[in-house]
Amino acid sequence: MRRTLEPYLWLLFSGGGVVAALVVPVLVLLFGVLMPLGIVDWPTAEHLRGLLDGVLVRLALVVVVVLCLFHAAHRIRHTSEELLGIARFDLLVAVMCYGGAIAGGIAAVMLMF
Amino acid sequence: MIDVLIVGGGGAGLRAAVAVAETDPSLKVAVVSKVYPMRSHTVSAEGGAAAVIGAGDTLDEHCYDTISGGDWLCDQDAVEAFVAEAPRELIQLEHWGCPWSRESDGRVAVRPFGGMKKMRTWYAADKTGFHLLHTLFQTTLKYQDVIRYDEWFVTKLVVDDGRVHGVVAVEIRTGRIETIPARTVILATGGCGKVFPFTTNAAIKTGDGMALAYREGAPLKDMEFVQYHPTGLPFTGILITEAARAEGGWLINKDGYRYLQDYDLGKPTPTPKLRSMELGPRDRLSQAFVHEQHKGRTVDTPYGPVVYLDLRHLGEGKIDARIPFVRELCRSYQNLDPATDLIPVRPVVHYMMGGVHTDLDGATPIAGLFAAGETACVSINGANRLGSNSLPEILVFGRRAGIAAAAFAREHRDAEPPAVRSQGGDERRRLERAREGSRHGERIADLREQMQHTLEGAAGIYRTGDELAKAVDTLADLRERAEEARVDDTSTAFNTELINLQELHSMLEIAQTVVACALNRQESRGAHQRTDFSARDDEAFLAHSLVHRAPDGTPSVGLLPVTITRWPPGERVYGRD
Amino acid sequence: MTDTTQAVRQAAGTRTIRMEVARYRPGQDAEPVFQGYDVPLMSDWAVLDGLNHIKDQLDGSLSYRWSCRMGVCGSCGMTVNGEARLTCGTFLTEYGEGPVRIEPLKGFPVIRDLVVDIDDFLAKLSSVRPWLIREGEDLPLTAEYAQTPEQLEAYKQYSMCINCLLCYSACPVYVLDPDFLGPAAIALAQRYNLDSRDMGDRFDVLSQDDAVWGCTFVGECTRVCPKHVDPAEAIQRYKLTAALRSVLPWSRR
Amino acid sequence: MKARDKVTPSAAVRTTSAAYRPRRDNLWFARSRNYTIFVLRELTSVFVAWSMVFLLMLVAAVLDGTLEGFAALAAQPWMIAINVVALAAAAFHSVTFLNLAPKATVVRLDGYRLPAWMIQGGNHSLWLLVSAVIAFFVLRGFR
Ligand SMILES: Cc1cc2nc3c(=O)[nH]c(=O)nc-3n(C[C@H](O)[C@H](O)[C@H](O)COP(=O)(O)OP(=O)(O)OC[C@H]3O[C@@H](n4cnc5c(N)ncnc54)[C@H](O)[C@@H]3O)c2cc1C
Ligand code: SF4
Ligand code: F3S
Ligand code: FES
Repeated sequence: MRRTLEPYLWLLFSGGGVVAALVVPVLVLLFGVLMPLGIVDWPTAEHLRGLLDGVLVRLALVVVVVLCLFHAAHRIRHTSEELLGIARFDLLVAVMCYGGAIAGGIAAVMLMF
Repeated sequence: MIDVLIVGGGGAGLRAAVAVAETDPSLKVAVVSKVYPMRSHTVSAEGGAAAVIGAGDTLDEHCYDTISGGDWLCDQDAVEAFVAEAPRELIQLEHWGCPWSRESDGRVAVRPFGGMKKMRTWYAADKTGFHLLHTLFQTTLKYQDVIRYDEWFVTKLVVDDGRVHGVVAVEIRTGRIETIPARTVILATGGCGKVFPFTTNAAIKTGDGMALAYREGAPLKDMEFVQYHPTGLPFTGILITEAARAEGGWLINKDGYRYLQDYDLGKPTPTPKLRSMELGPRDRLSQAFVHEQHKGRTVDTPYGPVVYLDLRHLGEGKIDARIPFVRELCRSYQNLDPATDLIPVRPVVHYMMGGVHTDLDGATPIAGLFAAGETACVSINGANRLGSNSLPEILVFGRRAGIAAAAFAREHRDAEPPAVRSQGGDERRRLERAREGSRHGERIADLREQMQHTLEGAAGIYRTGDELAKAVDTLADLRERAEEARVDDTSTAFNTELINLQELHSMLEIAQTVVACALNRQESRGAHQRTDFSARDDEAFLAHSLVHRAPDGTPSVGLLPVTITRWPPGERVYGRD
Repeated sequence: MTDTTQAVRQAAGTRTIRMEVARYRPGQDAEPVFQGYDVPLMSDWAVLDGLNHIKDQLDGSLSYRWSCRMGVCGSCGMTVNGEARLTCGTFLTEYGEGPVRIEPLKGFPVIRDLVVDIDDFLAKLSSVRPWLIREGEDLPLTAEYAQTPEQLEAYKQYSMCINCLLCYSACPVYVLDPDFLGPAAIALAQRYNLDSRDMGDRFDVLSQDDAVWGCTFVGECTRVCPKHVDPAEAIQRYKLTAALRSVLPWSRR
Repeated sequence: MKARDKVTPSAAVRTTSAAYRPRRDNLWFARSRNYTIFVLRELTSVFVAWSMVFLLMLVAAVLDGTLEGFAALAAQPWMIAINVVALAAAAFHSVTFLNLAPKATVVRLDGYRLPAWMIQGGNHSLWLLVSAVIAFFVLRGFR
């Protein structure tokens, strides 16, 4: 029987999809829209730092980043292949997409630990 | 060389194929079908399949219901074999995965059905035939050695010296004409409802198998017995299954009156009673409709007179649970909802009791040629088939024919005679000529329609000698004109017009036998009602009609005694006991 | 012209609808071309009735498949105004004044006019072993395997597939990559997987890049399915099953 | 070899015909509204990815003590524009993803499956809850 990596990728994709669905909108809403527009005040740097001091918070952030990036990588891989008809370059596309996600994950770890 | 070549991929054909594959895997089996097997007409059967299962029911009772339902024209040895083997066939289907509806304890559920005195009709919601056919088809996929000729149309049986040697068939998609040599051939091509204008039958039910056998000299049997189903939707002829009545539906006329009580079918009760009123046999219900029509108590519509089927009192819940497909069909094809509206219905041609004459193993008088399913007449249906007997019939006799053909093929391992090639060559030239097209002549559809109306007029629910005699002439004339029919399509690829023309020839051939048998039978029995001979006449006609093709191409009818074992002819009693 | 035809014409009055039908005659046309026909617009005519009128009265050379005319044989699927439909269950009046464009199902090779090649599907169907797999002794043919209504309900929906292939035609993944196992075949595999009587295992065919993992959950298969089979759901459910089985190797299903 | 290559149902007797194979339709996603919505749904993932980049930039700024600079950057009109679009995409992703979740997870109670709307309702409630908690910690925390 041929082995395939897809089940693992799909689990990461799905997990990422759930996480993204639950946390991304509120984060973008706060930091990307409301605060820059001045509708909500920026929290103090100390407050945010304080949050990041918690190991659990940092760990959670890394998980969120990794999963969401995998989610995006998986979808971008498939959609680009469907939209552009480049399925025959799947290996290359996959390496680029998941590679990007892994790089992002490593960056997150290096940043926070 | 193929050992067992099965023409037809419906329930009967596929059951035969599996039977051969299981009994002797060394034999080469092929299924030739003009449509992909899962498109065969078995797929449309709705109501259910009868077999004795529950406690409190006996084989003898099923026999009696079948024989009395068939107005004592059934061969009783055949009925006994059928009734005895039906339960194991339906259980076999269950073992293959058929999603039969169930009781809450996990056993198979049964429902009442017209003309059956006990609850013995197994069902898979109201898509019994659909589930049965797909289960069978998917099971045959397991037998990878069964060769399938999907979308191949058989145009001729190769018969030499009283023995079959194969078929000639067209691969529809390419137009390739091929002679397929075979040691045995099983015809499982289904019925021929399309010889009538208003029918529940699919477009493919054109009686090809009957015509193939008949042309080579095999006799057809009981062709005058055409079953009208009392409840078809006007215009489309879509069937509203008998299960709708079994679940408690009422037939009412334009005054809202349950008119069946006027026709010796019992007294109305609020809940359904077996073998009574709406659960009477199909022939009697359809005849009652005609009387209502004559009394002016039907409702006129653009598609002819109708009465109503009333399901409203069952309520949405029961309709959705038990007969969801009825609701789906009414909504998508008639634009009404049976939970709130009356369903207009009228009798519609549904089933052919007659067919290729066979013995209990499906063998025809031509050596090596077998027939099973609706295309055959064994005969268990006599003058009127009971609803839900046909699905078990195609299984029981499909299997029997398969086993018998396998045995025949094992015993006859001689080489093919030269006649195979020469007959194949002749047939190829005939078809190629037809494919050259013809710019003059009448359209196939017009000829077909005239044939259909001729049959409806002369061989409908009620018949008279005069009308039938006239129809003999009309059909002879139509046959000549059909030889000159106009053909637009000269292409080899998927030329459906060429196929339609072959089907028209088959139907005309069959139509002639129906009319000839009806004219010959000067009595009224079951589905055959003559206004000029309104009584049953056991003295002269407790016999099958057997029709041969005379050398000049016209049908010649004789009689064959009925086999009676334990049930002497009696009166058919419904609704009073 | 026969009586019925005349009656139909009369009932329709002068109302007609234009049907633009894709024609492809191998050897004659390099690619499909449209041919227009005017047919009577009857309130209870399906698109298929219109095609039958063309074939019977106007042009006998038009080719298409049909049989039951009651939405159960699955042969009359075509593309009607861009959408995959069963033509026997699609009323002409849905298209108002017309025109209605009839094309073959998308995603399949066209054999002739409106007829497409579906052999590929049949091969795929048999590859998923769509039959009941049992191990050990079979029951004798005197007793059925018990199955409660709840157990029946667990797979019933997936057993309703009529193999009409509208779902394949609507699925962009299949149209772009014919190797994709596709919605109906997977739904039918699930029909057996979820049957309480089945002991088979179809992981080897289903958990493949061009089987369940090829599906990107476009969901069109489910939307066009005339029998509410919901193949999209069948596929996503199997993805979960297969994924869990891959990470938890000891969990067989 | 694929399992399905071993299967040859009727290939033995099939002649291949000169069938017409339609060319790839490069604009397939524009052919129907549903396809377009599907593609848009998939493209939300680009913005999910962007959001992660943005989040990492924020974290970096907090850790480096350059939050001011980050705030100034985030207040650039083009930045706000990107984030407004990202917000819409993220919300679209949430709605579609949480609605589709019951397809893969069939929950059975008493033998009969839980209707989809219940699972969807649960998912959306969870979404609100998680959002509220995050907002609470970001804005107030337990000071
Ligand atoms: C609407 C409807 C509902 C019914 N409901 C019930 C019911 O509830 N209970 C019941 O018991 N019975 C019912 N019946 C009757 C029953 O369905 C049929 O009698 C039975 O299915 C016939 O099966 P068959 O295998 O003989 O033929 P079919 O299923 O009709 O198959 C015929 C096969 O022969 C092939 N064929 C035909 N001609 C050729 C040719 N020239 N070349 C190659 N192949 C050819 C076709 O492709 C097809 O595969 C119903 C019938 C109808 C019309
Ligand atoms: S899943 Fe639905 S659309 Fe697909 S083939 Fe089956 S019935 Fe047709
Ligand atoms: S449309 Fe196609 S991509 Fe999946 S959900 Fe249906 S199979
Ligand atoms: S003709 Fe059978 S499904 Fe339409």
